[in-house]
Amino acid sequence: MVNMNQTTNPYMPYPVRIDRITIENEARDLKTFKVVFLDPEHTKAFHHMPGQFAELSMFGKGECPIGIASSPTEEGFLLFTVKKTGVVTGELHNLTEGRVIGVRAPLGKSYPIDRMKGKNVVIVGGGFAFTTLRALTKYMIEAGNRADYGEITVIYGARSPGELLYKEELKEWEARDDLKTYITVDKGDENWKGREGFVPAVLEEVAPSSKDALIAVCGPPIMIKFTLPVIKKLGFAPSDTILSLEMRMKCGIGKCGRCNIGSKYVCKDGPVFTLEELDVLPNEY
Amino acid sequence: MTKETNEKMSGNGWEPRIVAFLCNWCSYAGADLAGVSRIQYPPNVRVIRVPCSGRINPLFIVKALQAGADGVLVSGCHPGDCHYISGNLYARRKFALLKSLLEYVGIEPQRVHFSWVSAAEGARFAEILGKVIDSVRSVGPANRMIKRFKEVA
Amino acid sequence: MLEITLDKSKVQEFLRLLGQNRRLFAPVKDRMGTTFSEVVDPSLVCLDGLNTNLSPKEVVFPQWETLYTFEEDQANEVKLVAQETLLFGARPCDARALELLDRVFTWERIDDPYYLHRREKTCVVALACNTPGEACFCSSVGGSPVGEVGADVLAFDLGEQLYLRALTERGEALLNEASALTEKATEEDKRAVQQAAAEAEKQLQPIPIPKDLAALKESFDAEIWENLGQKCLGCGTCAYVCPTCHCFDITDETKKGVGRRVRSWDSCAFSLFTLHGSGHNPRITQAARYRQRVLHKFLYCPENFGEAFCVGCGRCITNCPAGLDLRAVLERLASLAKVG
Amino acid sequence: MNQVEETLRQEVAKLLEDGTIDVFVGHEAVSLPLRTSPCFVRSPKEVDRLVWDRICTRNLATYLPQLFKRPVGLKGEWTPPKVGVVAKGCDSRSIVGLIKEKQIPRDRLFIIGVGCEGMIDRHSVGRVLGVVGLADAKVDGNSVQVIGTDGREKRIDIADVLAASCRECQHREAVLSNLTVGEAPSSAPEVSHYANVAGFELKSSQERWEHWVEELSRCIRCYACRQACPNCYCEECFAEETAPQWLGVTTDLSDVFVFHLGRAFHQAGRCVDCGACVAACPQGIDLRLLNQKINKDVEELFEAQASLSLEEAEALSSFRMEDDQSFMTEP
Repeated sequence: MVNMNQTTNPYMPYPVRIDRITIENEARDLKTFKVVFLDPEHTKAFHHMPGQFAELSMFGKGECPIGIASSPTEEGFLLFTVKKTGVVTGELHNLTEGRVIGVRAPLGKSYPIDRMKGKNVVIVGGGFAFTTLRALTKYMIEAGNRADYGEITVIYGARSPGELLYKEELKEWEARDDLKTYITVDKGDENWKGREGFVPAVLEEVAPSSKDALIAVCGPPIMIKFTLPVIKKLGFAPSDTILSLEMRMKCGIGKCGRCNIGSKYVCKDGPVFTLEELDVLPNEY
Repeated sequence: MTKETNEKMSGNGWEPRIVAFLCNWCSYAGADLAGVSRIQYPPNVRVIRVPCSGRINPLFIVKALQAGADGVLVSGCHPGDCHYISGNLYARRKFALLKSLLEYVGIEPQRVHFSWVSAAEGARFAEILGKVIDSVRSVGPANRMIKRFKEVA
Repeated sequence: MLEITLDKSKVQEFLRLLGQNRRLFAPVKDRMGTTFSEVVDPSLVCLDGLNTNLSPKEVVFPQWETLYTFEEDQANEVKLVAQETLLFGARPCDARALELLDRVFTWERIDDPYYLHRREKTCVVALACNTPGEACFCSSVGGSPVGEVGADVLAFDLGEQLYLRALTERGEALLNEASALTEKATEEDKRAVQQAAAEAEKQLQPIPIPKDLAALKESFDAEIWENLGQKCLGCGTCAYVCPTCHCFDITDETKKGVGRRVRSWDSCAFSLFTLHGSGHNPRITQAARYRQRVLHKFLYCPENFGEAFCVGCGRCITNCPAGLDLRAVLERLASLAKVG
Repeated sequence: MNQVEETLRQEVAKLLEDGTIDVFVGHEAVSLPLRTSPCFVRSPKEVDRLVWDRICTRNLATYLPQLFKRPVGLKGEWTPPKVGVVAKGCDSRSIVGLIKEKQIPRDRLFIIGVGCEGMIDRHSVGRVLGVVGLADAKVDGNSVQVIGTDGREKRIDIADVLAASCRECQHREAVLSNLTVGEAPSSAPEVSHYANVAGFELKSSQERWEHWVEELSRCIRCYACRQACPNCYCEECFAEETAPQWLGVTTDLSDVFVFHLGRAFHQAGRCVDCGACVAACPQGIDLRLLNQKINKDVEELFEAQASLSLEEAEALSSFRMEDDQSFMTEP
């Protein structure tokens, strides 16, 4: 029996095969990779929770930390949505279906699923940082889990309609009556019939109640900057405001000393933090 | 002597590997002419076409040696013939210093060559290449500054 | 525990004997004073220097090592087999540093196999200091010139002979291997050791160390970082000579699909250390990077491990090409805390 | 206090007072003997921090470009400061180079030139002491009184512990300055120029290779040489580029070679032999032996020395039709 959460050598990746590649946007620099473990034992043993991340490994190029976009309820595969930015992600984008890469996962802490139970949950996402929020939403709306949570509100925005991730799935979500979904774009095009406006403005307009509720936010720094005051205004306590951070990482297991913010390491103490936790850390992220 | 060198030296199997950086306008055309004129020249060379000899970053040459090239040839337009007027003349200064520096740190001078070959000089290209190969052959397989991956057999 | 003496004329023989079935690392003369080196000929060992130019952390945490190799899509584990190793003549500060490194590489029950497989095979014979070196301040950061932490054996230079005290079972077993060369320590020897220890400790002038973590946190926005950052050149010297700095990089090296993933020392002083793929850099100024190094040692590590990650060896001070003196920085931080 | 130091402080105080400069870059004493640190003086009250002695080895030009960079995060208008700096011959040549390479603006610089008889090399003092550390030292005329950590005292002739580049120095006065302080240095170079290189060239190829293998095996890739060098101001060094990745980041000897060859070559025609790289190296690697080879070739082949004037083009940004090409195959 392989215990994936306590491997003998935490630096060794597991081999996975790229099963399907979905191009998410017109610029073709956002792709979702569906991967499956080569070893069925690994598939069986793998357990993660929404919010955790993986180090994706391209031999000869390096590793990069990517949030796991699939929910643990989606069994047998993992999803990673990756923006092409550097050497490693560039190489990944060059790969075709069927190719084998390495994965070290699950790493880091998840969203506080247990604390969310019995509560209303607000999810606020921007751009391609929506990945682990997708995992969280997917997890909560799963038939077996939905009853554990109160009202679920999803607010998701992107620069343009083409930049929205998971377009088909968003349509399904919008059609559900057990989920309030608000999709917005900064600027629409001629075919866009949906909402226009920035995420913070939409959040203010929707004004979900902060009573018995937690709010999870992930997006580009500029969105976070303007969203936090709205969250505060809506009355969410810092301890109920959940953020997921990005940081340059190497080892992913709290050894290499690269991703610390003060005494916290984003790789092992995060990437998910409450605003309360972040408030006492130096402003260095 | 390393295993690799041993293998290369054993018998008559070893053939020098030469990396040639050729400028697009003169020397590459010269090499091409040698080809179309059916002038025989040795197959030991891997040609990299560059816009101008002035484009050649000295690190290209150092890297070729690090990657295991037994010799490097750089060739551009004759002085006065540069497509960009003076790229080869700036390059000449760099190459003079680089050749001297490499020799100084113990890279055999027989490995690194610079030449001028025009688009019309197919025969000259073949002749120079022959000389370069003879020169590299005289010092045997390269074994200094090559990056080796010990753990990888 | 076992206490013995070894006549100095027999040190070479002692090391030769113990080095028969181990790798031996000890200080040897170097153009920079002394340095740790793997020693085949014990006659080269030099115990007269104080701190070696580079710390002995390389013995357990080498500057670079291969994590694993790969061919195309296939990763191949590297067999982790370390030889028994004797680290002889490390000063107490360096021995203590190993104990601090142990904490990082076993932190939160995630064991680092590369570090541990060497560390577990390393027996440390520390050599107590009779006099302080040019920038020593071990006693101010919780250490001692005669400290025992991290060592298996503590040795004292008593002039004509070495006195060696086993501190662990491994240390005792080591000393027993060479029992033919050693004498049991006499009461007189032990008194001499006590006197030497007292003398050594007395010679070290204490320096002010900022210990109030809340006040240190406040210093984050203090002006001094700006001034220090202006002087700091942004090289990795301080981190690389430091016995407790442990940050590393992981990079791939490859040739025609075959290659290795390696880890190598890295430094928070480098401007690229925290540069994101997006171009964002949370520590964009040298001031922020210098602050990170100091606060990591004196604030974040105390918060995470209960102790500052500085053993007071002074190497970063003697080697800093910008002439930055950590002691002066600590003094200023301590005074800020008082004022604050 | 020596005369130069006193005059320097007075002049700097005046310059700060009358607003000629906003900040002055000089040397200040630190706790360790025979060492200095760069010092940024912003008010006349602080000028007493400035020192001038035989220990001001550092090349201050390295510290200038950062002062002319817009502060991170600053919004709105920004005028670069007016900067004063004290310059030995080598500092001034580096400053000339930086001005020509557009890293610092001449019109915002006030250079105080000081004649230099050569600076003490701390590594050389260390070598005199052997395995013992340096507890204290005092410069006294042409000698230095040192006390080792073993308590022993020694008097060392400064001539015996001069930085190697100072021994060969041909430009002991600033080549560009707004003001000079002190008298012109009297002594001529005591070692003939490029003596080290000329000697090394006589060795066989094998010997030279072995020398560099041994020397570069010492390198720990800390980049102190690069960071201390006034010429190394690239935002991203080739050594750290990832696309393309020129070399690995480890101390694999081959990569160390590529790094040092690449760095030396980036200095070709620009190196002023200030010795900053050698002084900075924590492992005592004689990097001058590499740089000086190029300098020697530049001088012999192109009759040029780096950064002697603002007007002249540097060796590698110019050419002559009749440049030597005897090194070529079938020229």
